[in-house]
Amino acid sequence: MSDLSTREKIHPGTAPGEDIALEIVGDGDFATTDMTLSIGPAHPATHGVFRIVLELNGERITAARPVIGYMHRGFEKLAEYRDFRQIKALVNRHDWLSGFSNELGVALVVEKMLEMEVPDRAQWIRMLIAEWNRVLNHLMFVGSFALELGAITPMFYAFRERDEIQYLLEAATGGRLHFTYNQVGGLKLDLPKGFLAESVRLSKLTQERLPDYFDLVLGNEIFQARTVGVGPLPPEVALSFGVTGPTLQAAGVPEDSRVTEPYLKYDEVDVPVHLGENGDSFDRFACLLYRIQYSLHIIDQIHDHLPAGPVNTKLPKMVKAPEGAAYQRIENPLGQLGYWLESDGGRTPWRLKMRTPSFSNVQSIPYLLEGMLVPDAISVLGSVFFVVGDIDR
Amino acid sequence: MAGVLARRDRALNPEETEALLREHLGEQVLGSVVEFGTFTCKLAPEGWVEAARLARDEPQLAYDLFDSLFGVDAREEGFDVVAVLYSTSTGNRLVLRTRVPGGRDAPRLASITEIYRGADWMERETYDMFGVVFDGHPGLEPRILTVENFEGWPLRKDFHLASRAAKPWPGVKEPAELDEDGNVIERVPEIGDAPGPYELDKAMAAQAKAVIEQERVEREERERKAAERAAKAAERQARKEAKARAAAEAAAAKAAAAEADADQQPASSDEEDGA
Amino acid sequence: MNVELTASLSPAVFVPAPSAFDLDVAFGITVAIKVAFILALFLVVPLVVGYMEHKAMGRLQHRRGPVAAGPFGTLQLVADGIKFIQKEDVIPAAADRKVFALAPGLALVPAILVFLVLPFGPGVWAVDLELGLFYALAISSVSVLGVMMGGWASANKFSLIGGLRAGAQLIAYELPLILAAIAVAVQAGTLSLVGIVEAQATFTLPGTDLNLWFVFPQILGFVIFFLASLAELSRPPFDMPIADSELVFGYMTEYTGIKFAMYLLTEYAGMVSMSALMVVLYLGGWQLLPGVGLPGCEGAGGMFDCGWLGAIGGVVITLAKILILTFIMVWARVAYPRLREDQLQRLSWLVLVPLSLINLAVIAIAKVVVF
Amino acid sequence: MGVMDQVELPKPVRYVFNWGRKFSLWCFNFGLACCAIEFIAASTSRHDFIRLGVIPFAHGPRQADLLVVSGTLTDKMAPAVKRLYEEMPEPKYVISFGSCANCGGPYWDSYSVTKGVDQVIPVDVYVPGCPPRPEALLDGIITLQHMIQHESLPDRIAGRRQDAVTLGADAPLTLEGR
Repeated sequence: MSDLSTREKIHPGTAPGEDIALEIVGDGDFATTDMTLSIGPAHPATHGVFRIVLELNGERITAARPVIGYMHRGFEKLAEYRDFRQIKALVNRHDWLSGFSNELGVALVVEKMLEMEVPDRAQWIRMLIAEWNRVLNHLMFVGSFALELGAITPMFYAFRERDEIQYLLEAATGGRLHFTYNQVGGLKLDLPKGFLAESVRLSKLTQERLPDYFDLVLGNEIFQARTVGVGPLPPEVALSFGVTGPTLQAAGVPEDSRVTEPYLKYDEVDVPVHLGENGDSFDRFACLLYRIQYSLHIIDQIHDHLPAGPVNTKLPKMVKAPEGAAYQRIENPLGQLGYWLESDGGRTPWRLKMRTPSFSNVQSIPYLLEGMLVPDAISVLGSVFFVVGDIDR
Repeated sequence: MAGVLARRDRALNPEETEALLREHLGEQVLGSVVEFGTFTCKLAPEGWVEAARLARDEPQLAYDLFDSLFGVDAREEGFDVVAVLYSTSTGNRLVLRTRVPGGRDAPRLASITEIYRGADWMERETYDMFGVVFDGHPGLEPRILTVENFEGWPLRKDFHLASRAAKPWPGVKEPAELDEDGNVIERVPEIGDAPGPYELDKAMAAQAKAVIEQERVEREERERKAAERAAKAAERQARKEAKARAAAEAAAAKAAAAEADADQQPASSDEEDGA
Repeated sequence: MNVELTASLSPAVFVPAPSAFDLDVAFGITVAIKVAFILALFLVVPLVVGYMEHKAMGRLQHRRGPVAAGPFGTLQLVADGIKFIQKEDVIPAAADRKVFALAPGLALVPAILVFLVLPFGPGVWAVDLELGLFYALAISSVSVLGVMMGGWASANKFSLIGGLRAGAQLIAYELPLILAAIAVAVQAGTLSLVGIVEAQATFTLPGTDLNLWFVFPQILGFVIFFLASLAELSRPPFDMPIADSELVFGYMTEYTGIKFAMYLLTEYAGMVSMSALMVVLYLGGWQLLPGVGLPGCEGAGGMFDCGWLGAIGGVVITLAKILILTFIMVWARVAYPRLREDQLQRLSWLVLVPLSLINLAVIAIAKVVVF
Repeated sequence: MGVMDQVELPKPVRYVFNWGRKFSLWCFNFGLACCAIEFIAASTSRHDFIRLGVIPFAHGPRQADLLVVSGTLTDKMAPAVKRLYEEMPEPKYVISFGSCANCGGPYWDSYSVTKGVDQVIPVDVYVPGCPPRPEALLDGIITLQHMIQHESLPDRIAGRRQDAVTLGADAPLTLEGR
């Protein structure tokens, strides 16, 4: 940040043989020295350890180069050293805001390979917790995006709800972030007494408070001025990058695994999807907010449908996936999570590839940033929702 | 949403997809398999780029969503590279798989970054993890995930974890550890057999819902009563006003009558004047 | 009317209103008392405002704010001060050492000097300058020089951008600020801040006995002045120079310990002095309500020539108004995201400057025709 | 600084100075992974460590007194943490928050994870858990404040990491024991 060479660059007069002369290049623009600004890996805007190197002309970005890997913990290698029960305690940590969905993916792919029938009640409860997890995740992003735009209060509001929901999920699973509630073939435990009543109450409470966010953030004039038309992502570019989740839905592509490739019991409930028009920061954020609302809508339906019965099946003495490869895709809060599980018939996977949504979403950032102002970069970085652990794994 | 699902009727099934690919690629399609619901097409490395291009551009295939690309260790024979593609219009998934030429020593494959933008980082990651070099890629270095000066290719099976070599598993049991007699230690499946406190749960949820419903009913009742009161008040007011108006009218009429009586003469005289 | 007009335009000799500190003792002692008074104000009021900000933000965000340091957390900022004294003074290797060290002082001193002319109550001011308003606005805009120097000297890119943004912001918002203030001077017919308070105490709606503060005829000017002063102080939603999500801490990024504390103090003192200016210019100074005088006061509008009781009452009222205004600033911080730099410039040049010109024109015409 | 790390201050002055440091812990959140979320939870409405004078408004390391390393430290990140710590002015404190920051946690056998932040920088308080609850962080902060109140600055500078506390292991989870 403060080495001498950069100083010479930013103080043109101090470098030997350099004049402070501005060259006029048509249309009254000045030719200025380009400057390289390295944001991160520990910068407030990057929520986590994500680094992005910007080439600047004035405050305009001419090129952006994300540098990732600061949170690379080698999940895919570690998974090869753990058996199928231990993996779920590992994978729920890569996207630390959607622990339940992550472990759900592993459970589903192993069940798929074992061709196992999971009890109905377990599937419905999985859906319930997954949707609550989605609400938790999105609330976090509502707060952090507003924080990046300079509004501090939505974060506190979002955590007010988050805390309540975390207490609810803790009652069932024993965890606040990493639930480890799934098992191959079902769930660890049944729901505790009173869970449903509390869930009903909380769903209503959150729905009542949701308009606060719509007013405080989405309806705010300054918020709109900062986000409308900023960083539009055309649908064909988004698909080519493999962008999914709210970022893709904002571009107007109706792609949501819960609808187009239903897993669990999503084909038995009504899953609305909000679509944006321009794919700009505003649309991305609006999609996120509507996803909260629709998740609560799904939760309400689950309350009505939850059947009785066992929540897990009796497992063989040792879980061994048969030889072969399977792919399971689920709709994680941030986009599509895919697990490619390849097994050689042993007790640990031969290869577990995690196709994480953030990795693909973040790839589109250089495309979005080119030609933008630095403050817009913040708006884009905040609205292409990502979790650093989900990028780097 | 319904529109998307409707378009799926035109989607090709695995056999038709393979036939279509064979038609264009000929011998480079080595075979295909449907495993656990996923259609995998095995390709010769020479047909790798062309297959990806077909998958994207052929209108009947239209695999527009680039899902992922990664490597798999194929033991002595080197490495496989797998690409997962998805079509948002047909809802189909296609897995392309090829064995990278060059064995374990110098694996090289053509890059598909020209076709799918998302392949850029995926190929960098595959290079970082397996050491597979992609020809035509804009820049595999610096290593994307590991430290710049990292030595070795972590996801190859011959890369061993140093910590594990130095220290045994710190947990109580190794993954699926055996007991003294050589039997697998059995997990006690006691939870799944019980149906769970479902009825109580359901009752409590119903109660919670009833409370919410009750509140709603009460609120509506209050609102209705308030509206009724308001309506009654309005009615009273209206009646009062009507009475007042009637009284005023009566008074006015009386006054008018009196006035008329008084003005009878001048008025008629006016008329006479007008006439 | 013609007679009055010429009378008001005739050159009059300005007689400064006497300060309560102008005692009948040696000149040196009077000066010492005044300096002590200003320093006391400068050190205490910003602390109170800072504490209020902590607590108000806490309450608005469902928190409690500091509670552990002192009773109800009142000593939080004192603890901060003690801590800042002890911190290591880091100067980056590439920094321009002299400028780097000088910059926070240069930002701080003008912030003190503004307090010289601010009237806080009947007789409670250090000096009543004929050009008081001009002086206050001029000196308060010097602070930005310290900010720009700090940004430049840190040899840090974030600092540099922050410093330049602060400079650009000052240029953009000084204009509407001064244009709004000029309208007040036009209506009051004086640039002396005490004179402006007196003019408000005696200003009545033409044709009636209704006493009015300048905020009522000049509500537009007040809003412009408020927004522009928020921008000058780089308070949210106009805090681009220190936008944390973009520029880490802007021009303050490299500052530590006591130098950083000086910048912080400058910010809070700026909030106080700008609010005090607003109170003087628009909100009737130490008048409780329009038309209500202080106890024991005999001067114009029941606001001057008071006993000590009236003086204390006046100071309390002024400080209360300042706290209310600073609370609104905190409220804006809690409620709004920040604008973008170009949107900020557009707001100034395309909205506030034309509006303040209209305001000035209307007031000038009204002054001649109506008042 | 300067003199203060050389000379032992008289007791009343030291008390006041320690008190000032204790209640003004401007905190730089070095949010690395999952624990960062629990850190944020500790700063918001329900747990609210601003009550204790821990102000999370230090956006850069230069203004910070307390570095909370929350999350997994990787080999790629370690130089940045080291540099960040060095950018902070003395006196500075470090809380290692979560198992990963303490010792590598669930990634103990990974090829890219540093086995504990204390291999890079000195740590004052270790808070265990994966991730620890926000209450655990509050406990860690109070432990640290207790240490600050009773410390001597010259001694601290001289022998920095001798008296690190691990919550639950070295100190009982009540204030009386400390």
